[in-house]
Amino acid sequence: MKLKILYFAEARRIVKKNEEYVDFNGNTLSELKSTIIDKYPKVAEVVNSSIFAVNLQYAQLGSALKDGDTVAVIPPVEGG
Amino acid sequence: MKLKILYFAEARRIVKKNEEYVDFNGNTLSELKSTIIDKYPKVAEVVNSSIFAVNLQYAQLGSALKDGDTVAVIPPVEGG
Amino acid sequence: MVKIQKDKIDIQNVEESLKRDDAGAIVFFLGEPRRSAEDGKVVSINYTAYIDMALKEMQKIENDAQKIFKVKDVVIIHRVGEIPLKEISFLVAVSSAHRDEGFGACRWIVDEVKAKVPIWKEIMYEESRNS
Amino acid sequence: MVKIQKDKIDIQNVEESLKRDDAGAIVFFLGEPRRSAEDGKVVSINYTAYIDMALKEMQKIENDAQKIFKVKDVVIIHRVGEIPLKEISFLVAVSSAHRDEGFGACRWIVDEVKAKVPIWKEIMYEESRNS
Repeated sequence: MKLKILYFAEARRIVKKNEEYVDFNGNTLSELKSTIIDKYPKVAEVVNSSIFAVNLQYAQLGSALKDGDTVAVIPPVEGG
Repeated sequence: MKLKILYFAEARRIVKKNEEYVDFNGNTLSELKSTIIDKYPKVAEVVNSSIFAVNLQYAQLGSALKDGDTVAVIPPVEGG
Repeated sequence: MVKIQKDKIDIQNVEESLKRDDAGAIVFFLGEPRRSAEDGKVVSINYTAYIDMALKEMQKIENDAQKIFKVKDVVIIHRVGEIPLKEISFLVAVSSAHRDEGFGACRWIVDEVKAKVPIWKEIMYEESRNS
Repeated sequence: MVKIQKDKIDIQNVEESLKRDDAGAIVFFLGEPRRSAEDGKVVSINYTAYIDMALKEMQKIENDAQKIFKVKDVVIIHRVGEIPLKEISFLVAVSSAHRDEGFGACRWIVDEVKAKVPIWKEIMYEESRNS
């Protein structure tokens, strides 16, 4: 399936891109997380402390992904 | 002794004056309170629910007064 | 800073006066005359004060708040005179390093002013206007 | 009303928008970048956001606050971009009939926004300016 991945804050600074499209062969958010860490080993720490949103909704790691989903890597938020 | 008495809010509306000077023969605030009620029977209810300030300080009924004091009759406050 | 005034309260002005490099939070309370169902046709509220003593009590409350909550700056303003509905009659503003003490102090000051400062209101109804 | 903006926040404007006959209390929280001793020479904070989602989360918080606290109007504004010290980066304003629910809701909203809305800050130091 084709997914769009969005990077924010520290994840963006390490990966050095705001977003990218990926071909993903797994099923769950958890598998996608591993894929990201494999691709960018330096981002592992940030990704491990991040939560994820799928199509603008916070999502659990067990969630199933589907073609066309937009997945955001959300490091600990710091608004205010 | 000569005292200055200030009236506020409901007390002012009943007594129909903002302030007055009185010759007072007693000693304590409690006695002054009775003097005021004797002079203006209609203000009794308001004076009984009021507190008093002597020279800008809240004061107990037992406080002794002295010549030249300014006594304020302070009905329940309603600021804000 | 404590003040009793007839003029409208300029909150932008108050906010500017509170800004400090080391303050991260400002909490404001604004009180306005309120029209509630049981009140009937309220058009305004007329506030009177024992001004000298009100200022003294307000200053005491400011000092106590600074001691208790360790906040940075405090502004307390109360208006007197006839205040139409929707205009601010009472303002408390507190700047602090963190929001905890800001919220705590602002709430405490509002309660203290309402309980202790010699200010009174007289509700002006639509009828009383025409009489 | 929720908003994410680059422009300065006009609190007078926000206050006007909240006025209602039946509201007696308005509580504001204003957050500003803070210079603390341990931070060194902070000159500004650069805020970034996942804007679409931040707006959605802010709207959810507003709706929840209205349900939980029965307040009248809520305004939540967060700025993005580089914010100098002493400028407001974050505003929450709540109008309500009484001060209890106003203070409760404002505090709750501030905490929720800080915990849940995807906004991040990068502290800009004096050196990083020149590098």
